[in-house]
Amino acid sequence: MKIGVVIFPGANCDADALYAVERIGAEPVELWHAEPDLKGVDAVILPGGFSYGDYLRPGAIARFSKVMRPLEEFARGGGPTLGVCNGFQVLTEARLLPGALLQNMSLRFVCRTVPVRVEHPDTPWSGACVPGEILHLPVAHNEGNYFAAEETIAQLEDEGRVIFRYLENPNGSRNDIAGICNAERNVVGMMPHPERVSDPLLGSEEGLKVLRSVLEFAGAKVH
Amino acid sequence: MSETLRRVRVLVRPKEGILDPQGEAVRRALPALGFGGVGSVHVGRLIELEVEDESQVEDMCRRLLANPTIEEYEWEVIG
Amino acid sequence: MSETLRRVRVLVRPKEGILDPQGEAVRRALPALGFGGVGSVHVGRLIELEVEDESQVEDMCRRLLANPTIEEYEWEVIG
Amino acid sequence: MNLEETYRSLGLSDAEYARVRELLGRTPNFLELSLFSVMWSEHCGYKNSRPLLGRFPSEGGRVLQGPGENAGVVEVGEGWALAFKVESHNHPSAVEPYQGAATGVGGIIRDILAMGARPVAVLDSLRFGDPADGRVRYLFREVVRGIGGYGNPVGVPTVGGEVEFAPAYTGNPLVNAMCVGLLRVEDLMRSRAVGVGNRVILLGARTGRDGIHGATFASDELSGESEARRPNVQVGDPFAGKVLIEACLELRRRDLLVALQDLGAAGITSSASEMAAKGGVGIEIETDRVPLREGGMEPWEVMISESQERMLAVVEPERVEEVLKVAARYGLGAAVVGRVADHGELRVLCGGEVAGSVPAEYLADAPAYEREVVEPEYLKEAQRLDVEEIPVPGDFNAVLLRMLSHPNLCSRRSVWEQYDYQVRTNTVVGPGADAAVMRIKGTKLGYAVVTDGRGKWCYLDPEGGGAATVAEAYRNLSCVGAEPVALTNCLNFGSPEKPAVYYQLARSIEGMSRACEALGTPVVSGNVSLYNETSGGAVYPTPVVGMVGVLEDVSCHATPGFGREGDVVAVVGA
Ligand SMILES: Nc1ncnc2c1ncn2[C@@H]1O[C@H](COP(=O)(O)OP(=O)(O)O)[C@@H](O)[C@H]1O
Repeated sequence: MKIGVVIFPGANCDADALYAVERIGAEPVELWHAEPDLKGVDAVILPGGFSYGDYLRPGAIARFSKVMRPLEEFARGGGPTLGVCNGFQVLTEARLLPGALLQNMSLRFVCRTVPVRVEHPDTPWSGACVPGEILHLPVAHNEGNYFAAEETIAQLEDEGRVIFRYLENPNGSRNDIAGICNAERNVVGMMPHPERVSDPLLGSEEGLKVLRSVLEFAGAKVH
Repeated sequence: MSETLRRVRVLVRPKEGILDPQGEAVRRALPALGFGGVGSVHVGRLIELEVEDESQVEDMCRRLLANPTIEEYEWEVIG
Repeated sequence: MSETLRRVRVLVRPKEGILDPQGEAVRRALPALGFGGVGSVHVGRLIELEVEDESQVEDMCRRLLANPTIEEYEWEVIG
Repeated sequence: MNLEETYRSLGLSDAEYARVRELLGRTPNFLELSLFSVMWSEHCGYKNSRPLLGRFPSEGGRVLQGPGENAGVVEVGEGWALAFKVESHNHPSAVEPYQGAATGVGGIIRDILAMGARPVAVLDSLRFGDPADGRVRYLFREVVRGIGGYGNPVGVPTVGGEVEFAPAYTGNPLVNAMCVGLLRVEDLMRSRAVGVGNRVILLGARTGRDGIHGATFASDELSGESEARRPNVQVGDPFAGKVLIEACLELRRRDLLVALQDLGAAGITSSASEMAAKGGVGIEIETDRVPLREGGMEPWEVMISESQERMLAVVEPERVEEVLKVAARYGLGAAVVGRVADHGELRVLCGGEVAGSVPAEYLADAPAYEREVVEPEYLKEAQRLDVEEIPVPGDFNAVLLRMLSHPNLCSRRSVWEQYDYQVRTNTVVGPGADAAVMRIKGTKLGYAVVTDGRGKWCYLDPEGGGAATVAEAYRNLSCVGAEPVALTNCLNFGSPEKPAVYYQLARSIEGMSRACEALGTPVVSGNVSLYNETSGGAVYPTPVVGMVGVLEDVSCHATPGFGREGDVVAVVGA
């Protein structure tokens, strides 16, 4: 299975995402932001970082990158797409996911490992988990405070689209939302970094479950 | 070319009812500095730019400078 | 109390000559969005607040709302 | 303004000006005088510390590059090496704490990049006054925000550091940042310009009037009065910094560079003259080819601007095209601004005319001042204290509680949670332990890194404190299971013109050197920050040591804290 990782000029978790993709036995493919070509990948990850310095608003400038045109087509066509941290911010700016990520309530950057509950395993990015399973995943962001209009939040809850929920909310997000999916359930955005929890030497590899899900989803052989 | 440039000022602010942690922080900090009698405080963005064609500004605001989910904007030509 | 509150708008921007990475990033992004003919772009902050005593505003700007080392500000009563 | 006032306002002494004239055999013009003034400043020229720094042992089996380059480099094994250095940004942080700290991190990262290494870890060593003081709390908060504000976006984890409070640092905080870079031994770059006819390329941000001491220059030769009020503060652009890192690493990987140097204090002047002096060649800079951020900049301003996020590269003419192409792919500014020449001079050209020209080696060779080392009175007083006279506390529990809540002993979590200490997934042990432990992907190897400083101890006993600082760093590395290898240091002191401070400096260096010799950890790089004073006097003499150790098998490391119930607790040592 080929998994593409989009590289924006200010991405800084791209190497980690590529590394994690390798760890699950998939083939990592670098997708340069300036090339409108997904190179035939089966799934796409928008990694964390500060795509354009996060100037103006995180993800605001990145969403207009050349790579985003084919990516939007891919996502709207049902292609498994995961946005992590800045990638989540880009997906909301691109309207592939509803809502927005505001500055943390503390007004501070926060880097911390927090318990996160998997609410719904019926997406390409959570299928390897059992409902209610608790993963310990790090967050590292300044704007992770998920916000959407009341109706939107209600709709997300009703339709089971809150995929990951904080047990200890690090940023003030509505309903402790850590990650959501689109109506078609193929596009997932999450603030915690599963790719960072990908090696027992660094403490745990719980995060790989999130990424392995896409292998199961694709029916590929799981390593 | 520069003769034809117009200066435009764009004000972007959190939409009504949207959480504004920065504004809230400023509001809370003021009394400690001895400033009493302050009501609401909102913090937004100021963008000043020079453009050749001011008919593009509306579009710039909608597509890039503001995020309509959380922000509202206004703009004017200032020079 | 709220009858006596005045609305004040404060504009804070990078001082002239001070690097403005945000403005620069926006300036460089615009052509890719199909917006040509853009000159300089500067990004600053907009603060809107309600105060009882507008004689305090100057002091608020200097001490809290702007960073006088690298930013300049202006303010006006808007309501 | 006459010439005499000019050189004085530029910070040159009468004797230094006389020396310039003697070296040149003529009267320098304003531009040339500017070049000397910035290169012969304490910051660039190490006038007061150079004679003392020679005392540091700098050789050892693993040392690939000792002092004299942008950073020291040691070998780890399996073809891997680490470049590291610590640098101060004390004065900028006192004026504008967020940007001062941010640009400090940016600056040290580029020093590491100049060695051809990928920056992989940052540590911050911070000192502030009493946190009961509102201004101190502001400085503290903003400095921490600034370090994260640069380090986080640029994608280099901040994995360690220290924070200490003492009234001696009120008004003059110490903000030291250390960076570690990882490289293949064969990729080691140096800053020596060679090859007459090679091109000089300026990479990165456009040049503005940042860091030009406009206020002192209010004279007729200089453009306009408005400049006089221009803020002398630099703003960091971590996004540009990130792009610069990736582009330079690619240029290095593709072997397109002859030499590389970051632009720090004194900007192009410092980088170009050092590159030329090291290579025994000349460099010509055409100031009208330098991409500018502001109109109307004079050649001297272009030459000494300290705009951030820039690097200078020497490139063979036939590679220029490719270098520019790589830069363009990253959206990075790049311009050919000059060439390597055989005349040994730093020559500034503007509009095809020579605006100034001086031998590069003179610029790089600031006069050095050696002073007498005399023991100050305060020491005798301080050391007279009889420990026996200190009353024994009645309630040790109360003492313990007070200690635990003391700003110098309480948890630093609220600081390091603002730093991304995990990005790049190599952090095995992050902040909060005795030292940070990092892995080298694809190998079993790891390394550990720590910073330590003991200002108060050095104040009370400069030599003992200097030795204790080195020993503490050494112990911290041992505690995580690393073999300490080498160190970098930043010497934060007051004015060396004061005999007491000069004594502190000399004796601290002596103490550090003796510890280094005893422990077998050479000094491979460092930085000196003098004149850390306010009206209240000098800061504590605070040498900060950043030490690096190696783990042959990174999975065998130790962490603090009691692991399991039933484990044996033992005390080791004297
Ligand atoms: N305290 C010190 N100990 C050892 N070497 C030092 C010390 N301070 C400075 N040096 C060395 O002197 C040289 C010049 O330092 P510096 O001016 O800080 O470097 P840069 O030109 O990169 O800013 C460097 O090679 C540095 O390693």
